[in-house]
Amino acid sequence: MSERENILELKNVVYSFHTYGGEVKAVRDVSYEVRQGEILGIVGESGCGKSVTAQCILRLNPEPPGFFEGGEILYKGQDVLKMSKKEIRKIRGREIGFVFQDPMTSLNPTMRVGAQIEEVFLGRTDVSKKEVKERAMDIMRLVGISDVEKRYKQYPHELSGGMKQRVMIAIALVSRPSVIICDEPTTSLDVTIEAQILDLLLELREKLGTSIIMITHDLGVISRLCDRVVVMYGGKIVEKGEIGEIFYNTAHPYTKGLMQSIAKLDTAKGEKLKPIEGTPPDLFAPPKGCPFAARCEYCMDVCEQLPPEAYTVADDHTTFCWLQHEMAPETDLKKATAKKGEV
Amino acid sequence: MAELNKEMFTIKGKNTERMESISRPSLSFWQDAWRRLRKNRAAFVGLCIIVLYALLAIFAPMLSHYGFSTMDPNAIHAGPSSAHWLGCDATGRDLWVRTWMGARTSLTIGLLSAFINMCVGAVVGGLCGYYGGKLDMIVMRIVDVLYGIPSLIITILVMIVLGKGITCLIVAMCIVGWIGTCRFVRGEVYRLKEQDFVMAAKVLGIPDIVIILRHIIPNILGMMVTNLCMAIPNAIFQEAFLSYIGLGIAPPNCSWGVLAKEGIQFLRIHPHEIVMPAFFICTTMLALNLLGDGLRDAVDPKLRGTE
Amino acid sequence: MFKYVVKRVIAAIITLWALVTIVFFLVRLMPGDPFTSAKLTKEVAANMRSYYGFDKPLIQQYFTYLANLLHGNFGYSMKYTNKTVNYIIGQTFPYSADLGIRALVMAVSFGLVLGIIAARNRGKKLDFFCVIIAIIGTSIPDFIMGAILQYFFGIKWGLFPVAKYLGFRYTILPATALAFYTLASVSRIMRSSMLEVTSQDYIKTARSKGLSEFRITFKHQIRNAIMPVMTILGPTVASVLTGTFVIESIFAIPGMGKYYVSSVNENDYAMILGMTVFYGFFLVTCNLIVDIMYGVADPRVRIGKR
Amino acid sequence: MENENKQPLVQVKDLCKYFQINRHATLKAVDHVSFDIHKGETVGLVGESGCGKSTTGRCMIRLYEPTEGEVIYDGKDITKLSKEEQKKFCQKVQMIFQNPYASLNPRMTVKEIVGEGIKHHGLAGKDVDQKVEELLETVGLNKDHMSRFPHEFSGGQRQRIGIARALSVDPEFIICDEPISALDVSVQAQVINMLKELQETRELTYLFIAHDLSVVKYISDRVVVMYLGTIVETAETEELYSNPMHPYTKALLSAIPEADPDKAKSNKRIPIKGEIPSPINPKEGCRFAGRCQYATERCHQETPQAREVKPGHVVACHLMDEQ
Amino acid sequence: GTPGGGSSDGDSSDGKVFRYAVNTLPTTLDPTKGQSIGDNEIQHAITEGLTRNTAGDVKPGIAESWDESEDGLTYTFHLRKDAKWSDGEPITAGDFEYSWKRLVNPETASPYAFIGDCLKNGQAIEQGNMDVEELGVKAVDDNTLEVTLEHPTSYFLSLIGSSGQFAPLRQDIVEKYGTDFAATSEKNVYSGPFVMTSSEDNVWTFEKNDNYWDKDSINLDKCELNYVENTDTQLSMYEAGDLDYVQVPTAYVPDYKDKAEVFANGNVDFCYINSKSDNPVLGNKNFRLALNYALNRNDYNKLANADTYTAFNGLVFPGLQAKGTTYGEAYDLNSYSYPLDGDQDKATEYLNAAMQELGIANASDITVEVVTTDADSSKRIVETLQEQWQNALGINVKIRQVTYADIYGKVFPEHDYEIGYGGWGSDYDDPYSYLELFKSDSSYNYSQYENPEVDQLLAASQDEADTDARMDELNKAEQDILADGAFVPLQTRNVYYMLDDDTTGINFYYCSLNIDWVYADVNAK
Ligand SMILES: Nc1ncnc2c1ncn2[C@@H]1O[C@H](COP(=O)(O)OP(=O)(O)OP(=O)(O)O)[C@@H](O)[C@H]1O
Ligand SMILES: Nc1ncnc2c1ncn2[C@@H]1O[C@H](COP(=O)(O)OP(=O)(O)OP(=O)(O)O)[C@@H](O)[C@H]1O
Ligand SMILES: [Mg+2]
Ligand SMILES: [Mg+2]
Repeated sequence: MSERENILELKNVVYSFHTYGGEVKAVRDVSYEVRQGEILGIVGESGCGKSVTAQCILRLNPEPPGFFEGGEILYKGQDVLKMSKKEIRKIRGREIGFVFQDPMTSLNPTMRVGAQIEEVFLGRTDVSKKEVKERAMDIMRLVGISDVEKRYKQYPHELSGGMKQRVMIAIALVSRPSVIICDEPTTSLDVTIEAQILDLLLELREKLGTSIIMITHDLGVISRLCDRVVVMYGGKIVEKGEIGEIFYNTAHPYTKGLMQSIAKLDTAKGEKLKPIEGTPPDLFAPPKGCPFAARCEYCMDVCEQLPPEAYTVADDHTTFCWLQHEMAPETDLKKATAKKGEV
Repeated sequence: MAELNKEMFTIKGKNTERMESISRPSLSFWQDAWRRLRKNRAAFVGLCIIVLYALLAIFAPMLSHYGFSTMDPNAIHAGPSSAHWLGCDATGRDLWVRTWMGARTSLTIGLLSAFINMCVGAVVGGLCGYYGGKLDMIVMRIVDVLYGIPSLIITILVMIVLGKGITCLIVAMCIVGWIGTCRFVRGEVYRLKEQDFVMAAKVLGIPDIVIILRHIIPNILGMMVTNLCMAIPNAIFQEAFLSYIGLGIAPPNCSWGVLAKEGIQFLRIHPHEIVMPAFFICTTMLALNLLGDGLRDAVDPKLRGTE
Repeated sequence: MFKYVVKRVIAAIITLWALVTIVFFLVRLMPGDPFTSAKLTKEVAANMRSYYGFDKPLIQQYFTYLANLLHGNFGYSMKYTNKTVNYIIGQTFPYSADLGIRALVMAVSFGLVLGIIAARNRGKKLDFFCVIIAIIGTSIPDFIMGAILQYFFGIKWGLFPVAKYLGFRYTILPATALAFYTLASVSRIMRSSMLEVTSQDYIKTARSKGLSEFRITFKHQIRNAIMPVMTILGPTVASVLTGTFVIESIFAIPGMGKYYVSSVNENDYAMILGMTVFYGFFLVTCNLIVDIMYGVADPRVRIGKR
Repeated sequence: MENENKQPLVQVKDLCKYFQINRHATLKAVDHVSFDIHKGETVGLVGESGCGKSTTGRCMIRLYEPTEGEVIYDGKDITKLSKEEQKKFCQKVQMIFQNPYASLNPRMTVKEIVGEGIKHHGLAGKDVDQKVEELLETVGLNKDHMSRFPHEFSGGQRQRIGIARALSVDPEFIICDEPISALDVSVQAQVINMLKELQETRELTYLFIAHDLSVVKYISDRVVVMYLGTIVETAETEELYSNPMHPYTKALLSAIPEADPDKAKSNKRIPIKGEIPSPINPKEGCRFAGRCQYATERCHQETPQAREVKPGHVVACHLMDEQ
Repeated sequence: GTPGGGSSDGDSSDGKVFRYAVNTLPTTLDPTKGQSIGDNEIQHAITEGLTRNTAGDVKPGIAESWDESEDGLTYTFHLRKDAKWSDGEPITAGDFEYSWKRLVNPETASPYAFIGDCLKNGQAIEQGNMDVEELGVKAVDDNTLEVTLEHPTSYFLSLIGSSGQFAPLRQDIVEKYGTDFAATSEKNVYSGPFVMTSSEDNVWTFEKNDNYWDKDSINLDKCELNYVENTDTQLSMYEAGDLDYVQVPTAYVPDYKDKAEVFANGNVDFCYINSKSDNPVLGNKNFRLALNYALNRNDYNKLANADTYTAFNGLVFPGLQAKGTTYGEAYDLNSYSYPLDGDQDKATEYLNAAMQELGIANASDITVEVVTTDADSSKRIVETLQEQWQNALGINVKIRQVTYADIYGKVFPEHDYEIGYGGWGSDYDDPYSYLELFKSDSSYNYSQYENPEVDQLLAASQDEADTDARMDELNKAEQDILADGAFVPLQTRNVYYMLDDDTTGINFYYCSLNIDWVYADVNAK
């Protein structure tokens, strides 16, 4: 797997917002990479900085109040943060597509669906008007919209939620980008529709070879879709790696908690769920050490004082947890293979 | 970096205390709004201006030895001087005193009529929005008709009953003035009554009137205060217009509208007589508008989330 | 849509009828009499009253009035004795309308531009500047604004004619004076509406498509932001077109405002009623048109009401 | 089962709730729905968005007047209660809402929110504060939180406050309208555990509305599956999950994303074509016919009646007849 | 009319044009129904009576000559044969008979019908007690008109020369247009030196009437009357060269005194005192005198009127003609009236006397209310009165403002007031017009003043044929009224105006009209 080249790489990204109440450190030192043709899942609790990180890639966060404090975002080797506005515009839509969470509000209510898809080609001279329309219609068919001729002229409010999300995906896909970022694309949809959309994404990856970043907090979605997973908590990455590793060789207490807390179909009636007690940290005053320390059942003094180091647990499996430290006591999470590693 | 040692690596388990704790200090809605308002410099300046004017309106006339209606045949159209700080008007009355007497009238009219409008509008709008149906329809039709009646007729009719004066103006302005608030409140109530917390109260069997008073009104109060702030300038304006066409307050009392109307006649030869009332009207409007804008930001629920 | 319009029209007619009835009886409560002059003797006043049918029972007068109204006849003015109210409205309204439309066009176009500029530059100096202009615009009473414009631009600098309404050059000052307040409020509403729209998800979508800021503003923001402006337009149009008394007086424009105010002061019953009905009709129509326009601009409404 | 002999606590009989959109359009949010709930059990109500779950719940608690049919609580039709009984009913039956952000009045402190019902029903005399404190402790919060405002809490904490409010009047029946779907995964378990615990200690009866089928399976004794205003299938949980009969239920169950990569990727999904149709002026026939891969001519024309296929397993599908 | 695209400035193309402005709209152009000075000013130009009164100088108009009977009760007018209407028809005696009968006919409901009271049976017809045919006017033939009067009326010839109500009317035209008669400029025919060519858009234009018998005396080709409500705007327009004549707004007079000229327009302002009001102090003569003596009319005039009016302590406008000179010259007002500077001592004396009579201990227990319209100028005036009376007498003065329609429609006629600010301007050159206000049975006796002596003097003056003796009787009546303190005289009004240097021949008059531009001339530039 790792032979595939990295198409997108985030290195030590730090991003904050100025607000009335002070500075929100939304993203603190996040690094991950997306490889050609893979589906990367990002999970984490609400407010842990998943969306902000993803939007950093296309610099979609409102600035001000948002601002970069550091890091690099390399797209095909080029640093997005050093690009001019014009250069970034060329990447947006064309190289990297974005699908937002809420299809109800993410489409312009006063523009026809077709026009909104066509817009992606705006200002491009290499495709003719006719071609644009053809490609727009093709992509609509591809994402499973029937009656394309009719839908093309409709307004968003005339479509159902699933349909709208398909249009959103069509917009993201229409100019064949190498990466699409899906920010919780199915959260507001029904189970049956969700399943349809997920199948669609898988199919698209097959057909087009697009890399997909899938942001969600539903582990079910991750399981079904992803090749690799990044787990975030409190503005930081706590664990990342190949999906099997994360699920079956969990090395971080948060990831473990997360998986234990959900009710699965095979959870027995009498069996108690094991929730992660407590609430996520306040990003106005992020904890010094591990953000999860306060809720962690394995919490140690060091966790509260120092941010954990990265440990490579296995090939393509990194975790940020003091439990992997050689001095740490033996626990079910401590992996013999863990090596202190660079990010 | 501190040295790592073995002690630091003993598992002590969940910190049950910190887990559910909230680090930020507790702030009620109004405390929070006030904090935000204070941070908004323009709005704060606006607030200061209003307070300053209100204080001057109360105390300035008391501290001057000129009466507000004392005429001086030797000071007709006198320009600003150390004796008369803002000069004198066509009958030699001291404009400093008159300006602040006028401020009393204008601010009273503005505040009271805006306040009454707010209350009436809130009650009617609240009932319409909450109960909807026939009541709503009838009230909305009445509102349509009220809108059509020329305000001058209303003012004159009220004048007959109450005689000229502040009361008359306030009442006249309130007869149709509540409509705006009514519409606004109605819309808000309509929106709020579908909210889950209202449902929850209903489920608990709380009576409607308590729901309106405890659950709905407090939630639109912030917007209403903002509206109030924006409505005061309107009332002051309307008073000025009515004064302009001679339906203002009874002489020899004055208001900023009256002063402006008297002053504008001398625009070319004694500009000081218009500059001052115009300045005070404008700055008051400015201050109230800034304050209103600031308040809107301060109470806007949408902005709360971003903090 | 058609049905909707018909329904609205019927509601409007009922509203107008209620308006006429209320105003008809209200004006009779006003003190004094339409026939007043220092020199009017009692006998003459009595003659005039019977001439205008005021000696008949009030209710009979009311039905007579309604009957005339159905024929579009507002009757004779009691002050300008040999002119009909219809004639006076026909003579004066075009001026008020002309002035009003100019002012409105000016107010809306500049207001929108100002609002857009301010919103695009939120928090910067330009924004502050636009906001201040807007607030000043809403802070100066029109009689002061009119007089000042007239004094400086007309008299002192001689750039524009002082008064009257004889050609384009004449319209500039009064239209500006009249436009200012509306301009300011339009720009303020537009600004906040633009800001509201800016935080909407679909703007982020547009941005993610790689569109230029220019296109985002024009294609995505403005059309959505303009709705709240349109809601205030209905009443504003009516009030701008008919409520121009002060400006008309200052600039000697032969419009309707003067008659509107003086008819009330002089108890010219026929005129008050006529003007009120006309005004009411106007208000209702403007609101209707705005509603329909709203539908055109926002497809959600268009479909919903069909 | 033991429940069968007893008189059910709540009986929903032929309940309909139509919303008149305009003169020509009627939205049939709930259309002839019948089911029973026995004392002490948890009934899960699942279905896709807009299928009328909340509306059913709201009719059962008198937030909506039913268009047709009746809801019988403890032997009495709830629409025909006297004033006194009404107050009693308000105390006996409570609701927990979906959106923890919208269901707490932002201008009231936690103490006021939780204490309101207690005061109204006069349940604690003067010791309202103490009772509130107890309730908060029950839901895992402490008295420091009493004077705080909802916006200072996280979603999970808010939902627990909502539960405390519902519990404040000592109810016996609680309608949980998607109490966890707006919550974070890790927090959902807190709420579910709490609901289960409370049921045991307080002998509560639940109607648990949700669309997360795994959770419903975990918490419910019986499950009612709704589709577009109608009930398509009702059965004991185990029975339903192991032996779904209605094509819709089957598809629905297969669509559940399992949080286990190996299973999730190997599972075969039964695809459902298309989207949920609109409940406005629904056509005659089976509501699911348009999306059903087994649909026959008959399905399009005739509305299927609910039939007890097995004891306690009721299905409304024409396919059942043919078997 | 649609706005825009105008042409008005052109002095050159239109010949001699005179442009001026008024700030009240003419109410009607039907001469019979005219009721304001503005109406009459227009009628003066577009109609021609039997005589033409130019600033008090009465010359033959349509009547070439006339005979007056011994007793002063019958006039026989001989109409000129070349008098024509603007449409070329001859003007006949019948036109006058028709017009005058229309004036007094109750069915016409002319607001100015009372001006026909001087004609025999005029008042009775107006009150509906007699048939119109009984009116003392008769066309003997086309060119002879015989007029019978109720009383000897010395000012009759002057009156019919300056009041549009006495202009001839064409029955066929009036009946043709019915209620629309004179509604627009085309729905009318003109007997005067000018015809009206347009009345649209608040501009009234008049052009020389080619059929006018004396058209050679007329210099102007055109006159343009603008309605400009705002007097400041009028001034601005004058200064911008858009007007040839402007009245200086009162506020600006002090600063324009050097540039402006002045004339007195015959208006006398005063306060009515309702002697029979509910407030007993006003029934007390001493109190009324106290009010009068307390007022420093010179100071008052400075404060209230910026010194632009003339402080006045009488009732009859002093500019009226009397005894071969003016009324003001003939009788020395200051010898029998209150001093213009007031007299504080006397005022206190009268007040004390009044309080003694009324049994009031403190002046501050007395409150009087002054009613006025909501006009700006009136407001300043009553504010000043309030200030002065409160300071000088220590009484309380309240102000009540009502609408114009209210004050003359209800407050004054129904005597619903205590003190009321008002004024009077005469339609004819005779003191009786002013003094009638205090005649006990007069319709205008708003103050409910009753003095048999005054009544008797006024009645006697009506039948007195000797004009000088009559004048003395009238003056005696004025003295009596003043001695009773029946009202509070305040001022006579002046009009300050500016006239373009090139314009000449404008006349001003103090009865029934102010500006008379019929003989105006404009020098070519
Ligand atoms: N425009 C903004 N201004 C201020 N703070 C912001 C802004 N956008 C995001 N934040 C803050 O950044 C933090 C991370 O937000 P983000 O949207 O990335 O969370 P998330 O992981 O996507 O959560 P969710 O699952 O709810 O979408 C949050 O605490 C949020 O309050
Ligand atoms: N007050 C109302 N007026 C009109 N239509 C309504 C009203 N309440 C609900 N509906 C409609 O009734 C249908 C059923 O709504 P309901 O809220 O019961 O669905 P639900 O199953 O709870 O969906 P969700 O899972 O989204 O909560 C929907 O189509 C909804 O639009
Ligand atoms: Mg997010
Ligand atoms: Mg629901």
